[in-house]
Amino acid sequence: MTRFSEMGALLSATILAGSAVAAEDITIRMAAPDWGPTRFMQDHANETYTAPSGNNVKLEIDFIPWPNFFDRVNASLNSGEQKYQILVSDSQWLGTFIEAGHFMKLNDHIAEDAELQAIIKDLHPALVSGYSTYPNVPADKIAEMGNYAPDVNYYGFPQFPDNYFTYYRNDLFCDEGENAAFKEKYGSELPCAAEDWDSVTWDDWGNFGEFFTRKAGETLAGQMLGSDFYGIAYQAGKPLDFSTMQINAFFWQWGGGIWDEANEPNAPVLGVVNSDENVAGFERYLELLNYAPPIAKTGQMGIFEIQDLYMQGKIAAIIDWAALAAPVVDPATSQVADVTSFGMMPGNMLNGTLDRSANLGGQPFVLTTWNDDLVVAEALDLVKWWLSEDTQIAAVKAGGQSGLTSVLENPDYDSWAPWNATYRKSLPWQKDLWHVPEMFEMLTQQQEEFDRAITGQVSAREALDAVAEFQDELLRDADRLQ
Amino acid sequence: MASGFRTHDQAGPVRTFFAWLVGIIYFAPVFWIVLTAFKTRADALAIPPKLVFAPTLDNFRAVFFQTSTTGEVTGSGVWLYFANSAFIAGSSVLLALIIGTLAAYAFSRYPLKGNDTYLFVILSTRMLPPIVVIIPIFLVFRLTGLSGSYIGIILLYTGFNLPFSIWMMKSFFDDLNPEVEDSARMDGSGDWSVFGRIALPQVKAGLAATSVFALILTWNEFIFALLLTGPETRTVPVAIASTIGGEIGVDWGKLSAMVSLFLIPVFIVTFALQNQLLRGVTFGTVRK
Amino acid sequence: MNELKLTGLTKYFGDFAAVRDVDLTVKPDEVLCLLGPSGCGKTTTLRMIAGLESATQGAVYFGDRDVTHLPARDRDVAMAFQFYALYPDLTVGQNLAYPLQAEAPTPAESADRLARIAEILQLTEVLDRYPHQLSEGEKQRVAVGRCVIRAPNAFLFDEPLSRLDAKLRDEMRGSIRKILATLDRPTVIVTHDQLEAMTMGDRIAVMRDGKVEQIGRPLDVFERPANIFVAGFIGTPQMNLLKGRCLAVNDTGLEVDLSGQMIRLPSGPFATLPQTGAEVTLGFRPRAAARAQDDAVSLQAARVFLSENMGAETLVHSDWNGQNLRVLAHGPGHPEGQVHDVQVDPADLTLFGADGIRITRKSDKEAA
Amino acid sequence: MTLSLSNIHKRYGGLHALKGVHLDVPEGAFYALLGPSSAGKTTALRVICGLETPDEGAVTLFGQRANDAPIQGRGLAMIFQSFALYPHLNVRENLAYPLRRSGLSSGEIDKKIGRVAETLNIQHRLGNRTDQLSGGEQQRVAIGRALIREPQVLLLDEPLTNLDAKLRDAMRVEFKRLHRELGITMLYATPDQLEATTMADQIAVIDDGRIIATGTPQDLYHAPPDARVAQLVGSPPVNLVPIQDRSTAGTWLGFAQLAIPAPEGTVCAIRPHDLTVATGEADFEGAVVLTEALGDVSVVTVQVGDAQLRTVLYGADAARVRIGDQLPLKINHAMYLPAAQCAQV
Amino acid sequence: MLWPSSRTSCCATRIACSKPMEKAVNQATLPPKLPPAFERKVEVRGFLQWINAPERRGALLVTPALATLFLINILPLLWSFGLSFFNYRANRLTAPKFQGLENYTDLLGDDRVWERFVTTGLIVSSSVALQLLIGFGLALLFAKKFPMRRLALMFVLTPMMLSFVSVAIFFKLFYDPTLGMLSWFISLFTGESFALLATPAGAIAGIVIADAWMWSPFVMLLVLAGLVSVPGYLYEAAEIDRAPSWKRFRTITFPYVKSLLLLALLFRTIETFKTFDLVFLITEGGPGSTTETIAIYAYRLGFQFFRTSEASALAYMILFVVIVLTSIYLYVVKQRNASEGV
Repeated sequence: MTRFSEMGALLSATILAGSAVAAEDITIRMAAPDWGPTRFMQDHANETYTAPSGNNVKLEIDFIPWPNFFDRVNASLNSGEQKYQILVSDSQWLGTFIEAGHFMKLNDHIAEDAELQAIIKDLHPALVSGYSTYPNVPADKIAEMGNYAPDVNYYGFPQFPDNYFTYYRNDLFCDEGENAAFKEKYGSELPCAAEDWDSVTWDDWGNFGEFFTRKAGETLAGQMLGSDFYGIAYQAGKPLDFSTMQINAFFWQWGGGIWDEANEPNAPVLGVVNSDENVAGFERYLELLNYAPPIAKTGQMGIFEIQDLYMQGKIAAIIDWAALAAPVVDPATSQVADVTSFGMMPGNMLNGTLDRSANLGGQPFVLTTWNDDLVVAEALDLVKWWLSEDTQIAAVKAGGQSGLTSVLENPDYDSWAPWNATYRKSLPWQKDLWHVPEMFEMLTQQQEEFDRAITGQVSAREALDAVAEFQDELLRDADRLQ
Repeated sequence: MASGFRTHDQAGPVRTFFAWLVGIIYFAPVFWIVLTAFKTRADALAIPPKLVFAPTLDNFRAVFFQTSTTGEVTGSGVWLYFANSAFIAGSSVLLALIIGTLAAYAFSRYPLKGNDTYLFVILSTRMLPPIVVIIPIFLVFRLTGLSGSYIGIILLYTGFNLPFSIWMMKSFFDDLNPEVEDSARMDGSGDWSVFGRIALPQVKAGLAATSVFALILTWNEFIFALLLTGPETRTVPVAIASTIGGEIGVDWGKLSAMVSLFLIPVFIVTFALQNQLLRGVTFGTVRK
Repeated sequence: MNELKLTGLTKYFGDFAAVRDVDLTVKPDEVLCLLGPSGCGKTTTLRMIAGLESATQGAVYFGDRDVTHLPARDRDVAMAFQFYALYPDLTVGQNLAYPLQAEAPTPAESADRLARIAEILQLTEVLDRYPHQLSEGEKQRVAVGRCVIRAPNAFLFDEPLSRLDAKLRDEMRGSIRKILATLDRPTVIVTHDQLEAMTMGDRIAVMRDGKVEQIGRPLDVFERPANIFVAGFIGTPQMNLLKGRCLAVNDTGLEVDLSGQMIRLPSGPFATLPQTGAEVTLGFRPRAAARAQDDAVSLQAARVFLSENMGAETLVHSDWNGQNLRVLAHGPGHPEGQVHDVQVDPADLTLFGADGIRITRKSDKEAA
Repeated sequence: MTLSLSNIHKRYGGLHALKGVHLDVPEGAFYALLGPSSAGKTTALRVICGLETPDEGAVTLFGQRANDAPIQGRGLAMIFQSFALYPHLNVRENLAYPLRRSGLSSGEIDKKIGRVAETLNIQHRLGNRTDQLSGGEQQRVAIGRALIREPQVLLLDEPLTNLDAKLRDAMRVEFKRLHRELGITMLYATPDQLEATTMADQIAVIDDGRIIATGTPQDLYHAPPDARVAQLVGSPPVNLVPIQDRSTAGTWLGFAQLAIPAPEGTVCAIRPHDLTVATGEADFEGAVVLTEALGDVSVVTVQVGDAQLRTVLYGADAARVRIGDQLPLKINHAMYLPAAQCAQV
Repeated sequence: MLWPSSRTSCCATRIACSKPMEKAVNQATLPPKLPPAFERKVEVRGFLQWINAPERRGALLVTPALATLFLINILPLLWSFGLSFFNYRANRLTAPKFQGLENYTDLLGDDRVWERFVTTGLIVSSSVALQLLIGFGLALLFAKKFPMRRLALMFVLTPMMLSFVSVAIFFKLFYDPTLGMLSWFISLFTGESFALLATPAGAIAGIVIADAWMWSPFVMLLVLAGLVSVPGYLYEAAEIDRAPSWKRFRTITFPYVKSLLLLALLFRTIETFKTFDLVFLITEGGPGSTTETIAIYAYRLGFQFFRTSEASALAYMILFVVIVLTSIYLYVVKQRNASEGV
């Protein structure tokens, strides 16, 4: 096997050497999911990017359908085709590909480059933790270190930071009649303005769910309903990491958590993953699904399903990613474009504060290991361009999000998109899933168990016990647990 | 037959009615997809389903033209994918047809020792779930450096279409009267000339059927197209997949438009080749 | 037992008249052969009798019962099909017993009949085999057996021997005749082979273009063909048919000009006589020449151009004034290139009028 | 000899198709290869024309060894049982195909096609596809295609099998005529003894991969070398009667006494034509079990003891015979023939 | 008839007057000219001629195909066969370690693998059964001629021409309890929305319905071929023999369709065994893992868990099943072709 990979390396080295002779023309190829933020990056680079080195650098993005993005990237990396110089990686994939030798460790380059250090320091700590560090360093530690410390391993930069929050129908939540009825029943007001959501708890969320769940023929905001209407929805889907993303938030908010990879090999699984806190959080999560559309019962309520239902005017409020917000406020695709507002995700009272911990979304982009110095230098220049203030502002204006504190603190930031304020306020609460290579097995098994619980085959505790047992064994086998 | 007791080959009005009814019901989901191609998203997802709606061509426009984040037309949409599909499918089918026809002729006319074993192995490899062969194929591609290149994917599809081409063409050659070829030998033709001038022209329909079926299989192939092609070599099915799971989940209209567009040539070809259909879908093992 | 009667049976397929106005009666103990070239309507006639085809006009009677509008299953006829129509999934025994299920005889009788038929047709050995394991001859026998195991209103055979090779056909003709002799139901056989018709039928109905040209006992049809078509169709080698013109007709004789040679025939035997100057055709069988007596008509100076050795006999093809003569001779016959005279007894000559219809002889009545 | 085979063996896997075939076809002969199906007729023809290579033995053409000669150079043409017309070509193209490499100009080719088409009366069919032709027309195209190259030897593999009875009778005469007009050597394989005897001037009888007799049709009919050949030649088939008792005085058949003593290992063969109704003293009497009246001739089967004998009766005799009659019969001629190895078909 | 009968007499005259074709005279009188084969000595020399020799023709023609198949099909399989005896992960830099049959014993001892085989068997058997049932029914319906049958047939055949992805996506939409037509249709009667995929049985039904919809036309094609191959005279014979209609079906129709039905069963079993996209997109193996087929598991093993060598071993276990099924299939094909002459 080694012989072959050497041969491959030799082969590509010659090819690259060949291109290095004509140093002026350099193409940086990047693998990226086929969606708006990456399309923007391509268009914007075409229009504005000139390499400071004077070389003629071209960014060429290979757009790949998101549902198949992992398969393709995984295949490309492991097949040794060495096609990409940069690629977008979901944050939790970092360990897998770093340990396989595909992602480049950037510490040396960052150490030599003040500009890069500045960027790292300007990034939100949650993003540095989730998108860049392996082995993972938690956000609070990163923040303590001022984001940059030479003994932390840095790999990625935010290409598209993301978090989830509430989309709600202001025509319902601000409706006087509904408000009166709600107050009569629950004794509190419906949150109408975005700020009103800052104090919403899961109990309230449950009330909204119960309150707005209506049958066809009943009235809603004075209108007769032609079909059933549902109160609330959030991710409860088996594909990818859907359920996990939302359920993790419940774990954290209830004071539990997931296996702490930062404390490997001393962090236990048993008793943590199936802790009472986690069970309580998970039970709450399951309970609230009763007010969700019936698709929740199938374990197929993914981010797109709730988006679709919401856009079709079937749900009063949902929790979904910022990345999916643009079509919701676009009249061409959404029936509720004019009546949608955004607010923070509900939280749980934990130790006296309203905890809003949530699972970080979005993706970093990373450099691959087979590039020569020249390409690496140009790729890093490209990173710097992307994370420059101007580019970031343009990206945000085009519907994206930024991870740079300087941009987030721009007084106009909130006005560039209706959900920006909510995104910004949610950022500090973000934590991430594991990044170790065993992530996929853990995730797959966990999604399966969560799905069993969601579809009513097992209880919350049974599911979490099974998850804990599996993770314990797996991590022990992998020597990540003593 | 105008009248008489003979009824075994003509359907009565009741059976005709039911056959048509079932045909239409069976086709309804396909019809639904085609209809959706002309719908806005709201119409597409409307419940109860909308049969009357204001048709839009936006979905087709979205297929053929790429719009930038600001809404201008910046690219030519899936044209590259179509061109890739045509080139990759075309060359691999042609290659498989050439190599496969030669082999099929040999299997039919010059049986080797263990002829059936060869044929069996050839068919078996084709019966494997793609997911099972993909890992080793990766390793071979890694070894040969073919990954992501046109040659790689064309060779792969050629290898994929070969079993089909061989079995299919063999069934056609088996149907020929070998005396005709002997006759040509008597008339002064060498073996190659017999093959080219006598045998091949007689299986023209077979060549057409085989290439079309191989083309459909190749055209539809998704997983290898996704995994083993690069940005320049990607094909239509991957483009279809990118309408699923963008920032808007499934782009129902665009998906339907692409599926419908893709269906047109297949529908026409299938209609034309209805008599060869059975042979085609069973690798030539069932002829009549 | 009832006879089978067809009256004015006619079948149109669209505008095409497949069968025209056929009248036939088949007695209960009689075998009738429907003979004719392909497309003459014989099979359609058979299918109308069976009830597989409806009649456009006319009627089919079993005795006094009009069954014209009954479907096949209600007519109770047995039929052997040209392609045997064996049920592929049933054994020979099951195939044979198949039609008995509707007749529902006692099990003992069924078994008895099966055993008897199998015995007669020499199928006892293969009763447990499936059709695809049988030879062509065995399949044919099963088809016949499945037909004759019944006691129906009529037996119908569609080209029963056409799928067998020459040798087997020779053998089977005999066996089938023996079986037919035991049946006491009206039996109709369709065939295009005059040899089969001659050997198997009690009577022959020669058909052409949907019409019956002649019905009669085989030898009667052979000796007294109703017209040129029948004359040419029945008998092998084919009858010699020489075209000529009547030059003179009187009480003592006829003078016929055959390609320039004058032939004199006694007119006495003929019931009617052609007009002077009428076109006539003279026919005689190739074997007739071999038995000619002294007062024979002589066709002079025929030049032999081909001799076909047929074992004991030789078929000599000669050219006589531009007309083709076929003569069967015992032994080696005449060598090729030789010129010879062909003698034919006037009694062996058949005379056809300008309309192609045979001119009858006074002796016809006695013979019939 | 135009064509000869000596000690030809051919095996297909386990099947021994030809087991040492010797055959000499003189120039200009109309030579028939008569034998039942799968006797090896077709294989023999294919070995001659080079479509098969013999495992053993020599193929000699025009006096020279031709085992390895290329097919196209052997100067032979063949007409196949299935006619083997090129289905994708029309009649003209079919006829032109053998002339492809002849170096003739297209004008000359057209002329030749015209001439052949006229001779065979298919000139109005030249533009048709072959599947639009009747059986007889297809046969004529096959003949034309074989003859257009002016071969010195024409091989015919059961060319009449796929035609109906009437057409077969007519075609027999035409083949004979063709042979006479062209003066070429013809080797004609057939399972039908009538075709062989009526057309050929020499017959080789082949059975089970071996030539078991050669001779003129007369020879084989009147003096067959053994019982098997006697069975294969002549119609209705010969009556073979086992000999019950041999003595120097005569031969006892079980129902009739013959004066001439029979050699050991022989059976008595009586042609149906040689068995006639006795006008004078009868040799024996048989009970009629079957009559087949064919007009002016009848084939009558009589039962005598265990034996069933066929006889051919002419004219008046025939008309009188009924099943069950006792017929006085006379043996006009009988042959003693060695019993063949494979006696029954 | 070589010469038409109208010309018989004139031809006869020609022969009688011995006026043969000019050609014949020439040939008959000239000494025989040796055919070209005997004039030109053909020498066999050189590689091209060696390779072109008739006895090597078969091998020559087959070689390119076998070479391609070796590279694309056989070599990868052999490679993975080798790999299946090692411990290797595509996402680690560590070198593969030989471990004998451990992967196989691990897999055979793994309940999850057996569970997936059972699930696959359940889906395959119910889907194929449904396909046979519907396909048979369709074929009976379409066996006779009626106006525009070709078009009606095309309507039925179209599902087969769609890609798995589009079928899966749209069926998932049809099953959606809120936006789907199935739920809407059922709610017309019950007033409640209907979530088909919420239960394991429902999820399997959902997959089976989509698969059966797609592939029943295939069965129909085969059965139809059997039905039209039934000679009409057999039905006539049964009519004459006064067989009741169920008996006609059993003794005539069914025998002709039986072997094709068996072929359809096997072919569809093999194909359904491979089903990946359809299941993955409709249920992703859920609820829980109740619809996770062996193909999906193989995918997860190789692509998500990076247990490359274990995935190879599983691939070989699947290959074994496929080879068994394929052999049975070819055996049936052979039997059928052999007895075609009935």
